[in-house]
Amino acid sequence: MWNQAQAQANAAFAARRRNVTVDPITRLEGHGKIDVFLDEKGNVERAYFQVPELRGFEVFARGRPAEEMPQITSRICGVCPTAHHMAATKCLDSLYGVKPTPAGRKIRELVYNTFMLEDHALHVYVLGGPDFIVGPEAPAAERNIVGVIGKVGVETGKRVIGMRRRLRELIAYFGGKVVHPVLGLPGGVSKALNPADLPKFQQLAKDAVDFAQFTLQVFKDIVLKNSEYVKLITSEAYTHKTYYMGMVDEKNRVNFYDGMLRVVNPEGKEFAKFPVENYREYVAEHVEPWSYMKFCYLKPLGWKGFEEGAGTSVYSVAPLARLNASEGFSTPLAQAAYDEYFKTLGGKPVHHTLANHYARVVEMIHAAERMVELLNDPDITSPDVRTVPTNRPSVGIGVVEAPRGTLFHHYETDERGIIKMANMIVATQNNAARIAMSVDRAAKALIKNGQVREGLLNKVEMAFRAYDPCLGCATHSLPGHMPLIARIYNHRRELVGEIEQH
Amino acid sequence: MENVSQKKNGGEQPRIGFYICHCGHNIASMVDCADVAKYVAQLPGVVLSKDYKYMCSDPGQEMIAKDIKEHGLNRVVVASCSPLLHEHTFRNATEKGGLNPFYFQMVNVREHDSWVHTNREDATHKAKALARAAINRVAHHKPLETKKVPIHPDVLVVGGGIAGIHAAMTLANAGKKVILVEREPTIGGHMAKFDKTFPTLDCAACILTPKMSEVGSHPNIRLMTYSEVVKVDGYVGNYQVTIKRKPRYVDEELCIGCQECIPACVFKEPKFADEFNEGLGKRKPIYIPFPQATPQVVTIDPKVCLNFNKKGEVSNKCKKTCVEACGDKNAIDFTQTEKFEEIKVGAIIVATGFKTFDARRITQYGYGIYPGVYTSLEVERLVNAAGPTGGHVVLRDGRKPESIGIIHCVGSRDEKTNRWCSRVCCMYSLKLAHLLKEHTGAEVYNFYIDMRTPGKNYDEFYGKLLEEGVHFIRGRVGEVTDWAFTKEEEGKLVIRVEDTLAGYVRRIPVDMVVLSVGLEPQPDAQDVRRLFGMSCGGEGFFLERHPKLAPVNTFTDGIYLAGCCQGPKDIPDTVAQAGAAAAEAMQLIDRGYIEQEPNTAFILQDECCGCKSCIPLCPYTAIVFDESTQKAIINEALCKGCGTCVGSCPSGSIVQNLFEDDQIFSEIEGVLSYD
Amino acid sequence: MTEKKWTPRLVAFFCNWCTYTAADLAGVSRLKYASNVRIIRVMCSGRIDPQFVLEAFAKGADGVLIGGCHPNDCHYVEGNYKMLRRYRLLKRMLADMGIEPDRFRLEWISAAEGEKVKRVVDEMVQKLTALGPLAWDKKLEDWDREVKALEEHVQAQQTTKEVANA
Amino acid sequence: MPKPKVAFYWCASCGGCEETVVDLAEDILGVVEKVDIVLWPVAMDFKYADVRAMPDKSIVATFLNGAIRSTEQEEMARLLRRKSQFLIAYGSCAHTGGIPGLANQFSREEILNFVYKGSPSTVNETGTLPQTEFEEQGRRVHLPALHQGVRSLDQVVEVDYYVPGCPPTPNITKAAVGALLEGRLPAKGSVLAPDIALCDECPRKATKPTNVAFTEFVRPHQRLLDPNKCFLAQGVVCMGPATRSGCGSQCPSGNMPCTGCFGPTSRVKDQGAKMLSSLCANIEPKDEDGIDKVLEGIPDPVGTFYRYGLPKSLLRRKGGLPTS
Repeated sequence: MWNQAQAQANAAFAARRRNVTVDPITRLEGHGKIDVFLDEKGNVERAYFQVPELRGFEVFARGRPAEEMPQITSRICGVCPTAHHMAATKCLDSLYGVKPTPAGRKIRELVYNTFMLEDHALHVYVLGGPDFIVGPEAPAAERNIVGVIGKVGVETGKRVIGMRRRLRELIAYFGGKVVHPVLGLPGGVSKALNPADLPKFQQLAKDAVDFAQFTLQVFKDIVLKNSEYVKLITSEAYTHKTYYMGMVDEKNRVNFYDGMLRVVNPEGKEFAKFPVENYREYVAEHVEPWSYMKFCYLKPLGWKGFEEGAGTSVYSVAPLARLNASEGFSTPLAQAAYDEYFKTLGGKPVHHTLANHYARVVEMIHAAERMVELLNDPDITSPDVRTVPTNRPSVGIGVVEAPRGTLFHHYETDERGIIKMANMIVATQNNAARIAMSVDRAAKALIKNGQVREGLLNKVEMAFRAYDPCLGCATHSLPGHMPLIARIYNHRRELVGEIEQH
Repeated sequence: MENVSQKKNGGEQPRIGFYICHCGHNIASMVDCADVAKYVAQLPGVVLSKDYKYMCSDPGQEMIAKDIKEHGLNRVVVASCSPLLHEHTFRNATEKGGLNPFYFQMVNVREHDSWVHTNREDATHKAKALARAAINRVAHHKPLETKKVPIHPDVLVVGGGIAGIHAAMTLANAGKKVILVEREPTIGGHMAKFDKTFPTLDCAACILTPKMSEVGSHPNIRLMTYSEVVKVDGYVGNYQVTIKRKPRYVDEELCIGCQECIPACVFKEPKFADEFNEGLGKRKPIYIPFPQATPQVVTIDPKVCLNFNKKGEVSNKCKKTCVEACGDKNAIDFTQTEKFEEIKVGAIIVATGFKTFDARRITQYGYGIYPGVYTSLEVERLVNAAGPTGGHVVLRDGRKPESIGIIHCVGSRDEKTNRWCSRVCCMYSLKLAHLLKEHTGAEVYNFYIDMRTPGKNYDEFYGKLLEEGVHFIRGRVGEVTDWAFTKEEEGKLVIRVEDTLAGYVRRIPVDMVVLSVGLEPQPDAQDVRRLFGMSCGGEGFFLERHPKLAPVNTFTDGIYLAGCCQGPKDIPDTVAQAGAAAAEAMQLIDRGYIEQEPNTAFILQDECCGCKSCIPLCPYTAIVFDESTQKAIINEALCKGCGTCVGSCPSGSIVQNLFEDDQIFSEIEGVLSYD
Repeated sequence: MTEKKWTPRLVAFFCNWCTYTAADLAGVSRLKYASNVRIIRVMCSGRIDPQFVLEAFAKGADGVLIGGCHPNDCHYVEGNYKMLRRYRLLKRMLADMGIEPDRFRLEWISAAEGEKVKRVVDEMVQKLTALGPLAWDKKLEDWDREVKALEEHVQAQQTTKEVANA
Repeated sequence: MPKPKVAFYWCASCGGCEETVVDLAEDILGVVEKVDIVLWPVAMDFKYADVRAMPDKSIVATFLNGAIRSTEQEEMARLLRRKSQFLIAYGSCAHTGGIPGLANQFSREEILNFVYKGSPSTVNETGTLPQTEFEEQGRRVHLPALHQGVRSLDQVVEVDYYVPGCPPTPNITKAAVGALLEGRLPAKGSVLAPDIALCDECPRKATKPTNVAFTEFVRPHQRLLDPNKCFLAQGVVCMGPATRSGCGSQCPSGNMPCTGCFGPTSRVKDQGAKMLSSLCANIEPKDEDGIDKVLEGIPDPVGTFYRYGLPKSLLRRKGGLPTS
């Protein structure tokens, strides 16, 4: 303790001489940390992107009854609880070797697509979107939901908020709660859809499709019509050539809830396609001593470091990756948007990180369309929502496409269904290496000859926000949004600067 | 949001007075009382802290009352003996001082400390911890009202032996209504079987039977023979007792006891073992146990009566000559069935007596093997003029015994059977020795371990026997055998014993062996104990509340003990104890009401969520669900204050007076705060 | 206490009718047993709230003993069964929390069994002595030191900051 | 007159509490007008420097969610404590430790060793573990040490009020904010939710019999659950009777039992002990084997009864774990 205080005090004095702002409250929880080291010339030698915390859900899941996992693991992240809830629930199906009833499966899918839509909407309008809608150079205090409302008008603001509310009401209808729902059980769901409530939700689904298309329009008008933004999106600073992974159906079309995993190489050619049960043959996690976040890579290629291009084993997930790894959507409007997307961005695969925003909006359309399909399916109101498992549990693996990418749950239990081992690989971990590369890239681009250009962190954080990184998921510890702190050390390894962004 | 029950009374600051009692040397010898007082003095809220020789003495109690006034105390803690002994004493003292009596807490530093520990430092340390707990606790005490519950004035006496008879008579003569329940067809118990009683040798019948008929005719006594208590509900002052009335197939109201039915029975001769005569005599299926039986009502034994089949159902196979004999009295009623009757009483006296030791258990004494071996009780009947032999002492083979050996302590003072001394055997053995010599002129040998003759004129009686030429051999008999070594032993029973005075083993040949069997608890003592919520001592006799200060009380208020069910004793002691039990019952009833410990539970109505978890937990169905408020409520009148619902309420919405959560929590903290 | 050599702390919850009375009997009979036990009286073992047991451990008890009437002997009919049922699960839960089974015991002791009070207490004290201190209260104190440490650290920081800004 | 300043901040939490604040939906605009939000990392950019620069007690109310597991969180908690008139523990984690508090049954080492070495998808031949200080060609990189165990907010700083729930529901959040703005405040230290257990507002209350005697405990997946009948009446463990109401019994409305996130009532020190007591007392068998058979239905008492409250329970943490 004392030494840290000393270090900080010294840092304070050192920094004041170079009059770089120094923040005395250091290493704030919830910060991603960046340590940038300069060479003699004052150029970036190495930048470390760190995630400073860990909660260890895998360990304290031990001894818990497996059926509690959907509720326990949803607490890994309150931004995407439904993703963890659903992955865990599917993991229980596999654990108990039980097939959900048609209604059970479809309710899950309905809830899941609804969640995808509202979560994407949250990101577009509240978390990541403001960078574009309000503008990356706008004062920080305006780059938020209130700023967005100012830009797009209160009516639109109300529409966004209203739609999210209605979408979340549907989740709450089945899940009891919208944050940390409770519907998931092996073999189906806990609650059926009362036919009397069907029309209400069918109306919602229709409105959702309109809303998604409206959102696409907003994105086109504000972002794509603005050549500055397009330049930014396609700029080198935000471009990385890596592998991409996503879940696809039998026709290689994007599926959020179920299917095989498909990986394409930086040229967009299929590298692998495998059932989720084999994930350990394709995905591995690499440990670096300077971060609590583990870095995923393609196991057959081995860990090649933070490299891109031909020699890389780094892959990426999330909307950008899903679109790259698939060959389209099963629904018409989404398919159309999919084609337009690649046309706009110059063909497959798209390597521009910031294109995630665009891809996200395309996915919103698909999610909404799936809602309509599912709510028009006669099975959806069947009271037969669950098969009671009878098999002896042992091992289960469940995977879904979370808004932020592929999410793996893997449990092993005793014969009573008590967890002996739990392993999770979370969306953002798949992106971790690529995020670290973005940081390094941004730092190198923006720090020259010891001059720390203003807006460094704006730009860096924009890269982050494009991934919509959920470090809460990543280390099963931090919340969805990630404030940043960067420290600059000179070649004598002295702290010369420290910059925060929240 | 803080719940009402957690609030201190009026928010006043506690001003605690602490007193530790030396109890002469009982506490002071093992606990440094002054040191404890010094320690307590500096605890928060303590205004004064004293040690004193005898807190329960008048000066001690007055000191408390005086201090309360002078020092404005509002809480009192006394460290002395067990609260079960003196809690009330000190509550009263607290009340005398003008405080609510429940602003008092007691610390048990005698039974739980000074008497059970050997290291003065540790014992003192423990006393401090216990005191600390009480100081913590008493701060959370609240003023409470004791409930006054009216008492039902009638008394139930269970058991119609001399104890029950005397207790019943005492109460009845004092004007109390008594219900006397006896499971046999007649009252009288063991005493009715005795011939003469030591040391005065007046005949048992002469002193007992008048009392029996008095009981039978007493306006205040309702006699229920051939009946058993099967269920006891309620609590002190208000017991509901269910009594099973076994069918005797004779209407007690109509039968006048003329007994004409007995000779009329289709069985010309008595041929069934007669319980009253210990099976030495015979009776008929319709019988009266003995001439002075009370009530004077015959009984029909369905096990042997021809009018019943094996299953005990009426078969009507019999000519029913008895019914003819009874004629228009119509007393005989084969349709009678088992009946259950519920009575209400305020107090209960348990006088269920004893059972004699089963001599078969000591095989080497040959009872049940050699016809010449008798138990003392059998001999009581043999020497009794009304007995099976009309008072002539003849052996089973009809011979008159010329030599008799009386073996003491059969089933008493014996590691292998019963460890306790049965107290009466020495004396009745002497009595039998006297009677047998008188009846037969035989040589009588007494084989004893120690001769125990405490009691008025007892030892004198022993002296008299010594002069009568009865032989006394000191030593526990090894065996009784018919294996003759010598001529004169042939055809005799040989008693082999080590004469510990002479210092060698002797073989005494006799015609008759009398086994002075000891006294044991009734075989069903455990069931009876549970029935009345009493405790049993290790040997199985019912446990009195306190061996000295409450010898006839049990741990259940309103239930008292009399006679040998509490432990072996002779007739004088039994009668004295029966009187004492009657007096205890009377002082309870004459008070008219009982003060109930206000440790009942109540449900916080605003806080109860109506989960109903508590309702099935109450053994007295005191908790009900109020549909209008959708909450549970406790009927205070039914609540007995066990606190089970309190410990189980998942939202902590039930409070038990005197045992509130925070009172116990503070006590826990107290016992653990060492320093 | 600190310089005094450690001895176990045993907290006992006894029901008024059987076990507490048995402890009185043990006293009247002048039986001698370990002085480590601290008896807390409740009317019935059914009143014993698992919170009491946890509180006792949390406040530094090395062991907790519960005494009630024998089956079928409960003065309140079935209170002792209620406690037995809680005991079965509570014991398992305590094990999950790292408290050895020997530290928590339930015994049926009738009013006549003063001897058993002595036996059970002595046995338990012996076992606790073998197990050594549980000292949950100390553990929590140690653990909370890091909070105190930080408090100081933040104070220290404040001062350095003031210096820095001066 | 200036609008009252309000701050939202999280410590070790999942972000679900922040989502709830966002879920105030339309009302958020209302709130935004009434108050001046000075810190809300999930949706607004601010510099901590600004907060630090504020005079002490200049923030009317800070809603802090998340448990406390490291010095960083403690530092921030202390800063906000100093700057705020009212510090409100918001959500289960801050209130009672939350689900991350279940980690109090394990040691930091167990966690590190599994995550970085044991987990089946980790490839780590060199056995590398994250280092609090790591040096590479003279470049020193620091990571904060993970701390032993999880604490509720009030185990670290003084807390004025609690808003329970995982996450708190919008309605009680609104009520709490309202109470603050209008100064309608109960006694300090109060939990801003009804002090009565969940059954009070549970629509299934009427279906609970008065003579429930458990012959088995059913785990939710083992049987189809009646959507209208009291869970306890179905033999399913429901924490409702031991848990504060105020959530509108959301989980039962999703046809799953309450797991206790609102925490105990003010009259209870240890939610788990109380629920255990009530459930066990109502078991039918009287013999040990029979009782144990029934109790097999509760394989994980700690996880069942302290799902959200282990750090705030009487024992707080498994014994025998390292304390620093």
